[in-house]
Amino acid sequence: MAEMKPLLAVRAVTKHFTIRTSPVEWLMRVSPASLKAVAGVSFDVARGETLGLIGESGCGKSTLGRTVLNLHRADGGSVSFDGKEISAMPEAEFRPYRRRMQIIFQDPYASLNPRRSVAEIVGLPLRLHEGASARQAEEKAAEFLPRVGLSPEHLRRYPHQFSGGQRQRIGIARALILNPDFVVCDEPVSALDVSIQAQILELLMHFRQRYGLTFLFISHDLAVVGRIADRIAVMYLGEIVEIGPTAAILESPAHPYTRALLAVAPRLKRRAGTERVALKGDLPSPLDPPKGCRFHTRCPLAKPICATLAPTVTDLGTGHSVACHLHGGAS
Amino acid sequence: MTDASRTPLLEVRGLTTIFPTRAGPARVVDDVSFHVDEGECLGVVGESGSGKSITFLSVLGLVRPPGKVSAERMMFAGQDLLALGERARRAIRGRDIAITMQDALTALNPALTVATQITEVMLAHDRAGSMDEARAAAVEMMRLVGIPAAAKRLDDYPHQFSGGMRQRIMIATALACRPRLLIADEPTTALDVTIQAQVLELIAELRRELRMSVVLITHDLGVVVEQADRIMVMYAGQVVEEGAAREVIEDAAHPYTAGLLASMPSLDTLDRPIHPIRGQAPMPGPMPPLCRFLDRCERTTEACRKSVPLQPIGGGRASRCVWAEEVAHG
Amino acid sequence: MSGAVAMNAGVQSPLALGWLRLKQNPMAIGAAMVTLLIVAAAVLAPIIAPQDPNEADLFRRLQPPVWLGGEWAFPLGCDALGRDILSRLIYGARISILVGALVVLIASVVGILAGLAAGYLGGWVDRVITGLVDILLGFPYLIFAIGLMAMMGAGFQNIVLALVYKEWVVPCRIVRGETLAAREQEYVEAARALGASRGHVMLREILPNILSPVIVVATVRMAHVIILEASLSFLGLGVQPPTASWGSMVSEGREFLLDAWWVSTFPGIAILVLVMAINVFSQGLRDAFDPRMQE
Amino acid sequence: AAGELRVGFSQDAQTLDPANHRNRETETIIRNLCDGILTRDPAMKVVPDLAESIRQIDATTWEIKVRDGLKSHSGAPFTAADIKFNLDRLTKENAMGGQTSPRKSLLGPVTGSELVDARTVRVKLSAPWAILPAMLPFQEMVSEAHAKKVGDAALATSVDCVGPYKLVEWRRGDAVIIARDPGYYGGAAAIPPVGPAKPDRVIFKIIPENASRVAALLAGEVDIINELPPSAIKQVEASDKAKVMAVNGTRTFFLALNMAKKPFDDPRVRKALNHAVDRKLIIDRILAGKATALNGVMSPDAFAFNDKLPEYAYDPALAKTLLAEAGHPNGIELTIDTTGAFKSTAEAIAALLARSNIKAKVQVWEGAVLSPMWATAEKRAERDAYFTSWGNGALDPSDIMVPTLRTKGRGNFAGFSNAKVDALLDAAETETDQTKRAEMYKEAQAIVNAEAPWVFLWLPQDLYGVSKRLKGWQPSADSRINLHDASVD
Amino acid sequence: MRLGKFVERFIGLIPVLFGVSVIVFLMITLTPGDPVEIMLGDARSSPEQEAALRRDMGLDRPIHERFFLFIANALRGEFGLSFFHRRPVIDVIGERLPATIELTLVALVVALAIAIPLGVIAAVKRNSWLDRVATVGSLFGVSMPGFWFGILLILLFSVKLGWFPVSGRIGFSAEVRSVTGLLLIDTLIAGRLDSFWQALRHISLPALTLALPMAAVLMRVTRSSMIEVLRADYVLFAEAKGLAKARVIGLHALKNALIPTVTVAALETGSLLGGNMIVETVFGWPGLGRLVVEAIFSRNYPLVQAAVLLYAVTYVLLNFLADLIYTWLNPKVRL
Ligand SMILES: Nc1ncnc2c1ncn2[C@@H]1O[C@H](COP(=O)(O)OP(=O)(O)OP(=O)(O)O)[C@@H](O)[C@H]1O
Ligand SMILES: Nc1ncnc2c1ncn2[C@@H]1O[C@H](COP(=O)(O)OP(=O)(O)OP(=O)(O)O)[C@@H](O)[C@H]1O
Ligand SMILES: [Mg+2]
Ligand SMILES: [Mg+2]
Repeated sequence: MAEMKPLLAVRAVTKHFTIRTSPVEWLMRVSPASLKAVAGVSFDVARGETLGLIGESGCGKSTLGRTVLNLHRADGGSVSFDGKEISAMPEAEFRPYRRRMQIIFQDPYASLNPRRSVAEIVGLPLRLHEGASARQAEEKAAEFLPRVGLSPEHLRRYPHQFSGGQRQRIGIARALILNPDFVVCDEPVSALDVSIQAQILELLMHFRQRYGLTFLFISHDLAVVGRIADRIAVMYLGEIVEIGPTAAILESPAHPYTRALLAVAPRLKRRAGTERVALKGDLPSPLDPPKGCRFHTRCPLAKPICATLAPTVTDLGTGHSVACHLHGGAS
Repeated sequence: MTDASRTPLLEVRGLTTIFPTRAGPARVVDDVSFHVDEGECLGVVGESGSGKSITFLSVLGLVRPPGKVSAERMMFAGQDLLALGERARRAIRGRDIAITMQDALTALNPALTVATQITEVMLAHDRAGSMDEARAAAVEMMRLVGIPAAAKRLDDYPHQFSGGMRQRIMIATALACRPRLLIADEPTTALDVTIQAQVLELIAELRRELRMSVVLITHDLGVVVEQADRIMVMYAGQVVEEGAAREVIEDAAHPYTAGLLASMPSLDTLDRPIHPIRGQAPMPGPMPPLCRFLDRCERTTEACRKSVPLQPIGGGRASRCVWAEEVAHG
Repeated sequence: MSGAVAMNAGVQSPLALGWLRLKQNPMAIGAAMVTLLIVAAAVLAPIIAPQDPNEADLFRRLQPPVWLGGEWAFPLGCDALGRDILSRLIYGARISILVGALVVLIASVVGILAGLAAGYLGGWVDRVITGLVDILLGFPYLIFAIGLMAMMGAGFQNIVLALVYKEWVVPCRIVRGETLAAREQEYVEAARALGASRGHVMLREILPNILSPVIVVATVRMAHVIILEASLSFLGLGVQPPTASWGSMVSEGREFLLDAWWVSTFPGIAILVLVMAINVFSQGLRDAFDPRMQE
Repeated sequence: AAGELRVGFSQDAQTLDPANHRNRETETIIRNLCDGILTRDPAMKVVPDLAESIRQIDATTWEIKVRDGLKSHSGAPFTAADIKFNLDRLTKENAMGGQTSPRKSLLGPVTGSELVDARTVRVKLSAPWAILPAMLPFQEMVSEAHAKKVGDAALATSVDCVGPYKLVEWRRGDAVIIARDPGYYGGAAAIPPVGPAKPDRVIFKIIPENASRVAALLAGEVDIINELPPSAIKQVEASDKAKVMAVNGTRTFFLALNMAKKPFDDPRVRKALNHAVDRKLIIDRILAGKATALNGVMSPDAFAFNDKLPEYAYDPALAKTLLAEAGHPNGIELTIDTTGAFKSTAEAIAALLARSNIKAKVQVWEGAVLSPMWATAEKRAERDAYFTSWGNGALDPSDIMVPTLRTKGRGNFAGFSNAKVDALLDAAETETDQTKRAEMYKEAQAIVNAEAPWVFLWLPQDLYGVSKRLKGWQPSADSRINLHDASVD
Repeated sequence: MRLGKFVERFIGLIPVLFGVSVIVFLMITLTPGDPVEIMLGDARSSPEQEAALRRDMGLDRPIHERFFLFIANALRGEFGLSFFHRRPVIDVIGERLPATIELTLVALVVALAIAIPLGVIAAVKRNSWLDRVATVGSLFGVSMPGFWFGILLILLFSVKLGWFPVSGRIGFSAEVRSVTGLLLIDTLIAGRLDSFWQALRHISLPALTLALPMAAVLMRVTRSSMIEVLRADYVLFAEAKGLAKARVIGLHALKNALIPTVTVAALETGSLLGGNMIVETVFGWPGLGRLVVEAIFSRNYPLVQAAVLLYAVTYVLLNFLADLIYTWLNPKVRL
């Protein structure tokens, strides 16, 4: 990627969810439990680049994506978009940015309002940001639909009349109709059948190419991310443990977690020597993350130091960095 | 791989399951025939709604009205399932043929302890004489599927376990009577990659250990290829292709299978561009007597505009395509 | 995409689909017809009522229905003051229906707004509203209504108010619950991501989705409110005389149940029929619009 | 049980302490437990009960001679001291554990009593009060020793006094169960037979709902029911188990007209209204004939009833003429205020008024709202007419005319104020010569009749449903249910 | 944790009860009408006597003072004297409460005993004639005005057939020592089967009148939640285990399906407690509902205030009880 000012710069962003305390606990002054869904994440996304974000369920991917879009307010750190710090902007001031930053959701069933027709769903951004009338919005939507592989005759239909793949196309149309600069794709294909998944991936890649879109592409499927991303960030329990160019991550993963992910990914042709090694155990609770390196409880290569000291980020060159005691010294 | 001359453990011919829909009766499972041999693992692949689950629920006699099941032949270990009464079929369920459901989160009863849910199978099928015996066996089973501190967790409720653990508990329940056939319906779909691998590993191990036959239902070809001996591909209620796992993957004989393979992003083929199958599977409902893959297929000709039977193409393989040979070698 | 052709053809909103399903339910349609018939009778009361409902003539006191030796001019007989029961029933329908409809309508509007605000805005708004709801729920309904009626005095307007003061809690609770659930839906998040205002999200995105359970419950509650009004009238807290209300007719007539059963039996049956029709209709609505919805 | 008598009764007792309530039904129940100093015979004549005799010593002193050998339920002797205790408790401020008896006002100017000897007690008054003997039957006497032992609060539920029955159990809201006191002296000598009560047990079973009370009678569950609704008469009479018994009541029904408001300030309008109501028809049709039409305030049974009052005959034509004379040729409009219980009767009146060009609307109120609303001239300024009644348990004009017709009386809803009537009432209050008193009251009644502050209506009979098995029981005009001699076979 | 939640519930109760107190106080003081007028009835009385009565009742104090006094006393569990009974309100209510509790409990049991089996059968045999009959029956149940239905029952079963007594709680030959105040239990404790039988006969009709609409509602709830649950994967899985039908329906399905039934039952029981004054009136049942209505009409403020507070406490406790039952039915539903 060219060295230029990044479109999106995320610096040490944290997002906590406080678990509501009961009145009794409040009386007894128990401080509310806090769930660190995102714990100090930093990365850049250059204009036109696609950053893949991968990790297990519950590791904080969606939260990160939403925090970047100010759908959650960051509790710490900062997010800058196009050179402007946006994470602290009041909603009114931020509103113009909304048309430039969009999101595509995972669940094609939940992300479309079942009571609104396609015309209303796809036309909503126009009405909100361009002050279009219902008619104008519908006309524009009709123009746009063919680009996502739907036809204008679908305008008057309702989401329940579409298949999952088609719904996802509607969601994409809604996100892209205002021609945004940056789109968070939160597992846009995870819920789809393989044959449809490929259609949607192709569509997204087409748009990226045609309009020079910048994506933050979230997925739990390495194969999908590997296919679409320029760079990949691997997330574990709210932290980014490894980030680097796609090829580097897939060819020479540095973090044991990345390696494990690669090892367990189903493959049609298993390469000799890559015996499947399943990771032990489940993802620990984010309410009470392990001390030291958060991965040490499941790490096959854990050393005593991993249990006590959090590793710092080591730059492995060519934009590849990792947070692991196996690489470089701990500070 | 099993000996072809032996009688199969489960043999089904002409299985058809019909649900009434608004549009008319839908043949959700349409004239499906297959067999599972002793000790074999049959992989069943197909996209969502293709009828994979219903096929095997039909075999178990668990399709609820208004669904209607019919078959020409349904033999299990020498017994004619079609001739059995409800009681006798219930006796087979859970004891000889067990199933793990698609979604462990919803398949375990949230209101009952794990102990109850595992022991009741054994008690119902007289595999345990007393509650104590059943509990001891349940602990054993839980240990077998890899649940730490099994004895202590016996009286916990499902929600106290993580997703992967619940999947294991469901497997433990299914295996409680040491069935001869385990139908594993998408055992990994609801799970995270790292957990997925653990569960697949577990099933493979148990299969070896208990010497049972397994039907592994999935929509992920990658999962099947590593586990299954044979693969059966379903599309829109029909079997479209069947054959030894390796061969099907390497040499698909049906355009749908080929399309699936081509559209699958795989870590091995990152350099190859993906080729999605266009369009989407037909909705359930009455279907014209045409090849069901017709409007998604790239090879469509006039010859496809009729109903196509599943034809053997040699080597124990079969395909429901007029162009089977060409597809396989083209 | 050809796939869509295979899907349900025709352009149908969920609402239209619901109507379609409703139209195929003969029970519900029958019930709707009965309800409409009663409403029509109420509306057209001055035209169709055979007699002046308030014209008393003590010489006709407790005159029996026509088939028990009464006369055709008073087909269902007369009450204790010699007034025509049929005419009073027809006029009385106005009260039952108006009270039922008005109470439920006002309560629904108030309840929906409060429920949306509580569910979507959360925080102190939620705390205040749920607090109020909890407090009102702590009151037994009838006692609350009786207390209010005692406070405000009898009369149509006051009945409506007395019932509304507690009735809004019902839709409010439902709407709040549904809003809490809808708030987590991705389509709400999508609207926010597009920069929609809170008002837009609440009224345009969430409201349409929670409306059908509210409507279903509203019909059930309407049946309930009609019985409540009748109960208040039964206790002597109803509308002012000579206006007839079904509940007060039952109440006045119960004294004569032993020798002039018709005085209170016909209004009793009228309540039963109307309430049943509304209940059947609401069940049809539920089946049509919200199959998963439970009472 | 043998000799068990059951009364289906419309209200539960509020308390069993005779000095601590103001409720007629409560008194009815207590009256079977405890005797009073005086009582009334079936002809409503006041006769001595616990007293042997009573006489007036001077204008403000009465002397009561108490019977000899009285024993309470518990066997304690009952003497003049007990009477004094009761009289003081009733009339002295804060005499009941810091509270004043709510019955104090029923004893008017009585200030207390003094003991003369064990059988004699004197009642002291602050002013002459002719109707003391008529008011004394309202007060039942409790045993002093018992009251002192259990304390004022406990008297509400625990009874020891001289009376035909003793308390067995009070199931609150459900029933009062009482049993014969074999040691009972036998009751008023003037009311034969004298002796202990006949039934072993009596149960007052509380059934507030009219229809249910009638049903209970017809089902044979109870032997007597009070407040039989007139509408049920036919039913009861048709039954082979029960019959109807009636007695002239003491409650006068009337339609008070707000004389301070136009057009009711005009006597012609008030007279027109009187002529416009067909009392006979309503009595006949709605009250099943069980009422007496009135032309004045007083019951025909009461002391000083004026039977010469001119009648306001039903005459719509005359009514219209009178209205026209008063300047209302097109009739008038008015609203009749009443409570739920009287709703349909009020509606019937309204319907009748219509025939004389009087458009009447009925407005139903709660009792608790209505009487305060009509209590003062300011509050009722906008009201027209009030359909109500006033009880006269004492059957003495003083008890009804003073509150309802004297200027500023508590029940003077019409706002009637006539100097002559006031003077007559005041004079009669202290007049000791009963003949003179009667004359004064009769004159007052005539004035009231002529002034027509009310539409005079009727005096309903009290109706009872009674099992045919019941013997030896008569209803009495003061609404008491005296079960002393009653029995069932 | 459980205990913590328990305590929490009770602390949460305080603002609700305070709110209820404020509202009931305001309601009743703003209500026109004068208890003194009612007390005095038809009689002459001097203004001094009225003033004395007013003072005795505490009605001469300014409103805010009365309010704080009421709250302060309520906190100490004192609710003053009932104006008309001239006894402590607590006593008066206490005497009536057992009758209402007994009636409510019996009605609840009857309702559940009708509703659950019918609801389950209707759900299992969906669209059968049995389902239809149950559905129509339940419609009747919810649509029937209770006051009218009660009178009809009396006419039929008491007057015409003479099977059940018209009113009251028990016959009067039986004198039963009050232990719990619930006659059905007290008679059993006393070993008096005849009295028990009497009490049972007395409670039958009112309980039925009260129970029927509730049974109708509960049946519908049970039916629909059962239908939903029968579709659940875990029921299918239970069948796949080869369990007996009775176990699948009676344990696997029912235990989950009862949750909404319990919720509605708690709500309905709350409204039964408060709403049964009509049934109590019709059947001469000496309960609290009737007392409270009379108290409202006679402006017996202390009694109304205390009774409404009692209802509120009961309501909250019932819901708490329902929560406890949930955790037993389905431990996933967290308290
Ligand atoms: N609104 C919220 N309140 C409290 N906790 C939350 C909230 N949203 C998310 N979390 C918690 O934050 C953590 C991260 O959630 P997030 O949805 O970002 O994970 P994810 O990586 O996107 O998972 P998935 O793959 O399942 O979508 C989880 O433990 C989740 O339970
Ligand atoms: N009760 C039913 N009534 C009508 N149609 C049904 C019913 N159950 C299943 N179907 C239909 O049968 C078809 C096959 O369903 P099945 O569950 O077997 O699919 P599947 O291949 O297992 O899909 P998935 O991968 O989503 O589990 C689907 O189209 C479904 O809509
Ligand atoms: Mg996510
Ligand atoms: Mg399936």
